[in-house]
Amino acid sequence: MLLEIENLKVRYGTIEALHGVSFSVDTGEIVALLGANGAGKTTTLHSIMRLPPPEAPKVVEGDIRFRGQSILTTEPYDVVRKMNMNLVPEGRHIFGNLTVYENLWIATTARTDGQENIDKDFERVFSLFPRLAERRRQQSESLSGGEQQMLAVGRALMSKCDVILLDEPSMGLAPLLMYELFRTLKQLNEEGMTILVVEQNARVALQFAHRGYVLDTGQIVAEGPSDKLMEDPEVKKAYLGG
Amino acid sequence: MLESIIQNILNALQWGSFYSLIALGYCLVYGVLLLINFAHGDIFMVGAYIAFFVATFFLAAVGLPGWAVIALCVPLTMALTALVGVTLERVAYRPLRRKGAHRLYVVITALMCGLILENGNLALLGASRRLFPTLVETQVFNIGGIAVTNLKIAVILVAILSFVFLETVVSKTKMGMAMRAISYDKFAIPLMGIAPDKVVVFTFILGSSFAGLAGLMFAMSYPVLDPYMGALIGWKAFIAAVVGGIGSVRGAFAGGFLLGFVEIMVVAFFPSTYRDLIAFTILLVILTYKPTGLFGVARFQKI
Amino acid sequence: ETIKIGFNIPLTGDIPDVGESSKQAAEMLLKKVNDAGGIEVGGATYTLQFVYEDNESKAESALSATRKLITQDKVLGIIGPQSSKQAVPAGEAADDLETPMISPWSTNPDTTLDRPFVFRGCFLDPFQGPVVVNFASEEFGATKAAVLYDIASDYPKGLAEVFKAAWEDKHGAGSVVAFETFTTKDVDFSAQLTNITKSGAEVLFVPQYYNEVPLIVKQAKSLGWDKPIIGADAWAGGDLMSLCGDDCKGYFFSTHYAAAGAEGATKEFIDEYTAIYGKTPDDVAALTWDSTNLMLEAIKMTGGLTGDIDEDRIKIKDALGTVTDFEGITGTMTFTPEGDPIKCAVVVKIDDAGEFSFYKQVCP
Amino acid sequence: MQKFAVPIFVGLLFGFFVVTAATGAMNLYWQSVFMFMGINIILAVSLNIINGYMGEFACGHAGFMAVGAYVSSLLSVMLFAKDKVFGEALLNPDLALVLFPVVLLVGALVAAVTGLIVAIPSFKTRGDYLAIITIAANYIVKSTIENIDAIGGARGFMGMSRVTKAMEKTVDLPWMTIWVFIGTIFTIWIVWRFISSTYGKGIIAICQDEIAAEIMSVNTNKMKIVAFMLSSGLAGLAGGLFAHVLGYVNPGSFTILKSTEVMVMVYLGGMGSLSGSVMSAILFTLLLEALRPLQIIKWVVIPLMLVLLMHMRPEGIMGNRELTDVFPRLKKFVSFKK
Amino acid sequence: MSLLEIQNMTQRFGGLTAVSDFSVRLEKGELCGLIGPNGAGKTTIFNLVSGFYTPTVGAIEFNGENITGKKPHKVTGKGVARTFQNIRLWHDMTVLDNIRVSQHNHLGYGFLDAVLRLPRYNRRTSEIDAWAFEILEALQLAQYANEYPKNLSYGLRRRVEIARALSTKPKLLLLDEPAAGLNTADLDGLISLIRWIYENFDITIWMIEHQMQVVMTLCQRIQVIDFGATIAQGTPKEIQNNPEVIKAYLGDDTI
Ligand SMILES: Nc1ncnc2c1ncn2[C@@H]1O[C@H](COP(=O)(O)OP(=O)(O)OP(=O)(O)O)[C@@H](O)[C@H]1O
Ligand SMILES: Nc1ncnc2c1ncn2[C@@H]1O[C@H](COP(=O)(O)OP(=O)(O)OP(=O)(O)O)[C@@H](O)[C@H]1O
Ligand SMILES: CC(C)C[C@H](N)C(=O)O
Ligand SMILES: [Mg+2]
Ligand SMILES: [Mg+2]
Repeated sequence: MLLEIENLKVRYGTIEALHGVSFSVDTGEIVALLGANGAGKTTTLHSIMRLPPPEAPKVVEGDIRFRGQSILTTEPYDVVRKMNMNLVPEGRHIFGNLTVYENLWIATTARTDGQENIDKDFERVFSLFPRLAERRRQQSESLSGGEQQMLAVGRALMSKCDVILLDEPSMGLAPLLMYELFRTLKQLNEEGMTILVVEQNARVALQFAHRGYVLDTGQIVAEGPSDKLMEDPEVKKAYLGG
Repeated sequence: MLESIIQNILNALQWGSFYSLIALGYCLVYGVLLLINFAHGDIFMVGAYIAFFVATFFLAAVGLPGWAVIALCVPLTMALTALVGVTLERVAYRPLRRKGAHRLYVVITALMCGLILENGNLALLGASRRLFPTLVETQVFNIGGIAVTNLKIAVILVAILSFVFLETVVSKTKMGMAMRAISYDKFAIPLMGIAPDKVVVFTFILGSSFAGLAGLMFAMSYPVLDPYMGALIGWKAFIAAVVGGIGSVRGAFAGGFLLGFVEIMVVAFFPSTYRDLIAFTILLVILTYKPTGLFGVARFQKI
Repeated sequence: ETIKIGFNIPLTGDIPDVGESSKQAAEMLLKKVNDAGGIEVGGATYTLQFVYEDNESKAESALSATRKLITQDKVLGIIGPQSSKQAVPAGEAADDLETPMISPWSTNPDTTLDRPFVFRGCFLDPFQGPVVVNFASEEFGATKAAVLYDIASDYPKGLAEVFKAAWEDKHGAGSVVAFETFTTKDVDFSAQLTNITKSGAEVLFVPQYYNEVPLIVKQAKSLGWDKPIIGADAWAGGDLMSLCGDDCKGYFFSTHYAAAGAEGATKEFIDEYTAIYGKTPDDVAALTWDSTNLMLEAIKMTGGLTGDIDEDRIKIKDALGTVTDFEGITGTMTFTPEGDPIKCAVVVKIDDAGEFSFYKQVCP
Repeated sequence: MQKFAVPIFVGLLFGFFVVTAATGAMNLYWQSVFMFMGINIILAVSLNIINGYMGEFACGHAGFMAVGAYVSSLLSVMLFAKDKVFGEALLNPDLALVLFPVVLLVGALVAAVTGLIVAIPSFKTRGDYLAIITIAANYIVKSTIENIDAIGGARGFMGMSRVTKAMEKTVDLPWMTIWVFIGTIFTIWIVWRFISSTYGKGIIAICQDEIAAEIMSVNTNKMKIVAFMLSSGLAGLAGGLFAHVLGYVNPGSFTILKSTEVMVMVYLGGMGSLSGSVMSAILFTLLLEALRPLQIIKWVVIPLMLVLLMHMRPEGIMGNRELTDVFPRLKKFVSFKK
Repeated sequence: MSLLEIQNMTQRFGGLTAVSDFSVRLEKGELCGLIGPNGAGKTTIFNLVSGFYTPTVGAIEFNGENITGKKPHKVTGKGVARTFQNIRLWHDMTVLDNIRVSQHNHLGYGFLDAVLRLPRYNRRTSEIDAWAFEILEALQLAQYANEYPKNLSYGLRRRVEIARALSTKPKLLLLDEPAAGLNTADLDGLISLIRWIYENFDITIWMIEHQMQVVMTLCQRIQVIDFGATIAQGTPKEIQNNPEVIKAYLGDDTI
């Protein structure tokens, strides 16, 4: 197993947000994490990325293993550098005071695999999101909501990453772009990238993913291959809107 | 008349250099943490004292010649002052940030640290002031009634070089970019594979070491040191930094010289008591019409 | 039975070693008196008790210190503050609360003006000013003078104005060719000094506190000023030379006494002081010593304390008013109705050894 | 009964101060400590309007204090006392007692108007840039006073003690203690009422999201003017009291350092907490007095204590809560939030 | 006379034209949609209408009155309320206070009333509270009245924001991506909420949305823009089958 989350319990101060969540992601998989608002999806991703306080939730029990070894004590930037894992955070978190290009460039800080690969990735990102290419000199702050979302994804792709966690990547994207994005991700997956995606639009997510987990108020309430979940009446009712 | 104008331009350049040097430090730290490091003026003071001890040590105890002492003073002072700055960050500011305190609480902590440095120094070294030893004989070149000293020139050069150096660091290097990025969104910095604390520490090293340098130059030009020497000039340098456009190295540099010029020129041609009145009125007007300072970019609101 | 005297002195702030010297002198006197079994007033003997309040060399603090000494420590009388900056406001409080106060070193007239309860142990600036003027004119044959002073402080401002007036009716209007000001805590005087050097003045008068003088002198030189600089009593702080180094040597200033070459009681005091504290007493030490003795003298003169503090304070005030020919180590004193002693001033030269050596004495 | 709990409490407190002070059971020194305490409370509470509730970072409070101090001092000396500058008193000193509040209010009013120096730039200028404007304002006020030689310039202005004496001559009571007490209660009362009204909450909205506030129908500019004028007006009131308690003012007492002192009190108490400001003002004043004997060390110890305190409570003593939130029982007597 | 009328409005930011020559006309009681690719200029149009920007060119007429360049709070006072693309509630104020404060335009009392608690103040306060609760009840938020928005789930926050907008008694309600960040199940809830509001208030609604499900079920009329200019408008059906719209916006939904 590439990534194993075992009986994870985390807290924000005194509030427990996750009460023993367990799931796993294997190399080359696309796994979807579904759930209502406030279920704990973002919390889960943040815990995996080991984000520092104050944002980060505190893991009080359980374990997170990457290639079999626990990463509970790993610093977030090492998760990126050493595990080659990265996150497209909820709410974008782009660097508004840098230009589009700088945002992408700074993401390559951790990379050691030589300029030409970096250039290749620039190519890829710009062909995926032509709008970013047009706006490479614009202060990213003034981008529209969707444009910022593209930038956030693009930035993750620029950083060295084999495992990508996406927190609601389609948020605020126009349909065309949303499908476009998922197709690209699919393609990246075929090139060997492992993907863990949190998505509100369950229908799309399940079309996209191989397997899925359903999270509810800090617990896994259902799991299985996408098509199975699609059929599951409970899930249907609660997350696919009848 | 013309003579005294030129003379005063020189004076202003020297005086402005100090504002600029200190303002640069302010603006670096602010640029990264949005922390108005009110202790900066006092770090500058500490720098001056460190320079004092280093200098007297090498002069008296070791007995080196003046130029050698300077050669040693510059790096040592900068290093030691940087140490002080970093220590402050580690023991006082970082824990607060970790607790997610409102940034103004860190600002207030900085204020308090400033007081601790000032009065701690007073309590430790006693009240009487210190005379900074003369390292190089000040030579007064008298060119057509205009007095220029080797020191004046040195000070101005140092200020300009420091600016060029810092400007390149901030705008050209990845570290510099990380410094700008972190001020906007520190949450996403680790995701770039960058250790936020490294960036912060680096910033404090830069800022404080240049405060140290300023301290040394200041001690050489105004050789009477007292624990409160940093407070007032610190405040003014901060104001200069903001008027220049806080967070912008260019702005800090320009702001420093602007303030220096205004102050000197006012004193030269009006009663000296009008200095603050006029200087601050000008600054107030500038900020009212350019709400983000001379070089500051308007952080516009996307809604 | 004890007698409490309060000291309102700058132990911290801008001129801390003025506070230090004052305290040392006081401590020395305290020890002397109490070892001799205390002081004897109208038959009863009392042990002395001194209360030191720090006025941080700030006007407000000086005021609250005065109030505290009077209302809480219930002292009979107050010595200090030293500098006019604090003595002027503090005098008001002491007078309001009807407690005798002697400022050893405040030379500004306002300190004692219309204040029956306030006295001083030194001469006044209206006297000191002309002394300096005459000296400068005769010594250097100067006719054009420049002044650089701190406008935010009573002493420099007062003295500078006196000097200007005196100089101009000696050498005619406009003979003070540069009258430049700065504000407390300034460190850069280049603009003012530029004007001064360009003004063609032959002598520069700097009525500043000793801690501010060195910077002024050094900058003046680096701006090409090579003519004499002359000062006043505020130069006579302990630190002047250690801060000014060689730059101040050869300059003159007017002051209250000169340690070098003193004899008699003065010499005894100096030796004793030097023996204890390992440094020659500066003006403020000597003046504090005198003022404290004055206070004790007055207490003695009351011929017995009633124990009702308010009454005693008034008695002491009245006694002080009647002091005549008091033999102090800084000269003999007799109080004018205003509460100001008539004393001589000395002009000292800073010799090449860095000593303040007696140059000449000027008496009213 | 419960409805009157607060008035009764205040009344008792008032009685206590007046009686002890009048009988001399509380000596002048302690009186002055309590007076400074009251003044600090006024300053902290009034600055909290801007730095706490409106979330700006104003560092020039002392400037407005200075305006109030000078205006009211000049006025009262001119009217009720013989003075070097103004000569004979214009009115019968016996009137001092009656007219003193008016004098104070005039001072406060002028200070409030001065507040516009900051209020108007604040339309466009925000955050740390505004901070500078406030500092500049502080310097400008101070330096203006320094340049008016007629009123003593940098060396300060005296004579208010004659006015207070006059009051005491008319009716023998510790008047300054009384005025400070009234001023303090007045300030707390007015600020609390302002802040707890929907009208006043407009500035809290500005603090939390100015754009949303403007778009969701808050006239931000107007509210800013109101807030700044109220804040600086009260600072002026504090100044007036300060001047008369001390009997002496000089521009040197209204520097940035004074301003920062007030800021410290506000943040120590907690941004946007009235009771916090009051408590920290009290704490701060007592600390300052208690540690007097330490002399210079005091200025190392106090900041050190404050730093530690902030590390223990990174939101200040009260955070943005009020006593009533901490001890819900109090809700019976006062309601803060509604 | 139509409620909102915009004629040939253009908005430039530096070199970039966010909205170019845009015109629209909303009749009283309509429920219209505004869609378009990311960065097409939708939000900018809303910002222009609500007075946050003043158009570089063109005029905005609301209810027969020219409101171009009026300050936002004035515009709101005239009866235009909006929600934001990413929620902008006052997070440290109770839900109730959020609603109260947005009454600022018609508080009907001033500083002195507030401080002296004059009768006018008391009367108005109780009126405001009554209205606030009416709104909260209507949107089933009453039980959260004293909660802080920051502690509410995303869906509820959206609801509160809509409530806040409604509380200003608007004639025109602008919704900027109300469905963003809601999960599929909640969409039905949102749809019925908006419909309910539309039916129960005398109000006109104009919304930006990327969730076709929402737009297509609710809107009577949809306008599609790209690069700030209108590329199509019509009924949901027309739009769905408009090749240009599909090309520029809808795309094909195979993954
Ligand atoms: N910083 C925080 N402090 C306290 N509680 C938090 C914090 N962040 C999240 N929570 C709580 O933890 C729970 C899970 O939040 P989380 O953001 O993980 O949910 P989510 O599934 O991501 O919801 P959404 O779909 O809206 O993003 C929620 O109840 C939320 O209120
Ligand atoms: N203040 C500004 N300065 C510069 N450019 C801006 C500004 N505001 C918006 N833009 C640009 O104008 C265009 C339109 O932005 P807008 O936010 O209206 O897009 P949108 O239609 O809302 O897109 P989305 O559906 O992604 O929210 C974008 O390309 C954006 O980059
Ligand atoms: C030097 C000072 C302490 C004394 C000086 N004569 C004054 O009146 O201020
Ligand atoms: Mg989430
Ligand atoms: Mg938008």
